[in-house]
Amino acid sequence: MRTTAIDVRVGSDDFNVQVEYDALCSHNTDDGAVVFFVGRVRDLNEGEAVHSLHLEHYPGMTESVLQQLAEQAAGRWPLNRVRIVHRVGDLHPADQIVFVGVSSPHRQAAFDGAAFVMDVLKTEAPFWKKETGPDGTSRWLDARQSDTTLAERWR
Amino acid sequence: MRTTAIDVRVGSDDFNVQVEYDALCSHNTDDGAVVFFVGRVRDLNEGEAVHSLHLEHYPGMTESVLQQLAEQAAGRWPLNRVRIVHRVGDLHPADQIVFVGVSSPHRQAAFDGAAFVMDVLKTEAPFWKKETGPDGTSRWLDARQSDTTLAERWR
Amino acid sequence: MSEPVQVKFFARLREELGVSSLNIPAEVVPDLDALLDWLVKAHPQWQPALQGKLMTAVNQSMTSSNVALQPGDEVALFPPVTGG
Amino acid sequence: MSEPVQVKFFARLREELGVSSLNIPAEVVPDLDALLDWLVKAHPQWQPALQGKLMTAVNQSMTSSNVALQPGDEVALFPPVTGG
Repeated sequence: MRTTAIDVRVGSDDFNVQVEYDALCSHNTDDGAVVFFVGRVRDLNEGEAVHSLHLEHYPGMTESVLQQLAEQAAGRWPLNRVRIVHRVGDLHPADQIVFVGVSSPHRQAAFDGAAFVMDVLKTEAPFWKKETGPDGTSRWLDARQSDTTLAERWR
Repeated sequence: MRTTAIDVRVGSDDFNVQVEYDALCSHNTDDGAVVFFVGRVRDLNEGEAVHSLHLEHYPGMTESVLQQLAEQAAGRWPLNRVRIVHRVGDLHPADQIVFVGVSSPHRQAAFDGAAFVMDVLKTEAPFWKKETGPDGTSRWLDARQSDTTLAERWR
Repeated sequence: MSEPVQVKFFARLREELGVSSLNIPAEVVPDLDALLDWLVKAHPQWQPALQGKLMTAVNQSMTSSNVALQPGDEVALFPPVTGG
Repeated sequence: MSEPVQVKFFARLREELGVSSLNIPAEVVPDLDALLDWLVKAHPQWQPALQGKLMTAVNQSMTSSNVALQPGDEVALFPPVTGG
């Protein structure tokens, strides 16, 4: 029985890609494949200029949903390590929002595991984005059908 | 017309994940999604213990195939930056072999672009691996049908 | 007297209602449907916001059916999520 | 006298043949099939290795058909690739 090392963090602190990558790789000669995804703040979203982005979440539930997602991924693919970091609070263009990294003996498992976590995170983890434009007006983002469609392929 | 920044390197030097990631992200507020893959040397491959791995290549053709792969990926998906690094020479378990990183405004494009480059690289870029076991015996690895199958899905 | 049911609102819904959480006596909200009826009856001005597309979690697990509620349960109502 | 065709061998095939490259007068190898015939005729002991599953590149582009060869062309024969 494989034991997957899972690490989940939610908070306002930034993350460092090399630190997360090293945590996937250190003392790890089992895994030939590492895939990771980083989500970042764009300066243009759905045609609207973005000055800043506020990320609200549901403390407690976010951590538990991300933990479950990591466990589900580890149950479906041979992943030895899974790391998820999601930031909350006020962010600006080019800031990092989310890190999902997995390691596996197998390349396709690593790609699928990382894509699965991101797709389901997008539709089930209780985070909400509110964008503020250069003129100071704010808007809550609407969920996108394209994200629902991507998540449904893993059902 | 999108201009994709492509960087391809082949050589014996190791690479640094943070440096590659920073090169995908610096002065880049267009891309909300970064996906990368790192291939590493395992200490066990197809049931055989691995002491070291020698990577031979076809100088000149490797660089040109990787460049073409990056261009093909950029033609199929909206990728603003594509970076491919592949090492050659003598490597040991846990050493990094290959880096493929892409950035895109869109998450799925980034995942598909990176997976495409890896899948086709595995079946078309002229690299060959020779493993040496703990007893000093060496064997050239055989190409795997599973890699051919993964590459064929992009045809 | 038993523990109440706690209701939390997030994001746009929280802003529209002007409330982030409230407690309701468990006796009057035996299940999620009853909870929604109670909210609209007690706060008619909330009806438009509560009729929008919302997600529901009970004790921090998403649910899409009308589950029974117990004293001390934590119910959350919020718009479809947009993280990542 | 025109430039020869250069033939390169890689990896297991290079080890099996004991040769990494050789030049052949372009006149005697008008296309890839002729090149393979020439190699086996000139080096009968190479036949088993050359009959294995091989990939072929002409001027550093992979090909799977019997393309015509020109003076100065670079042909490479090698086992299926295993990088990444």
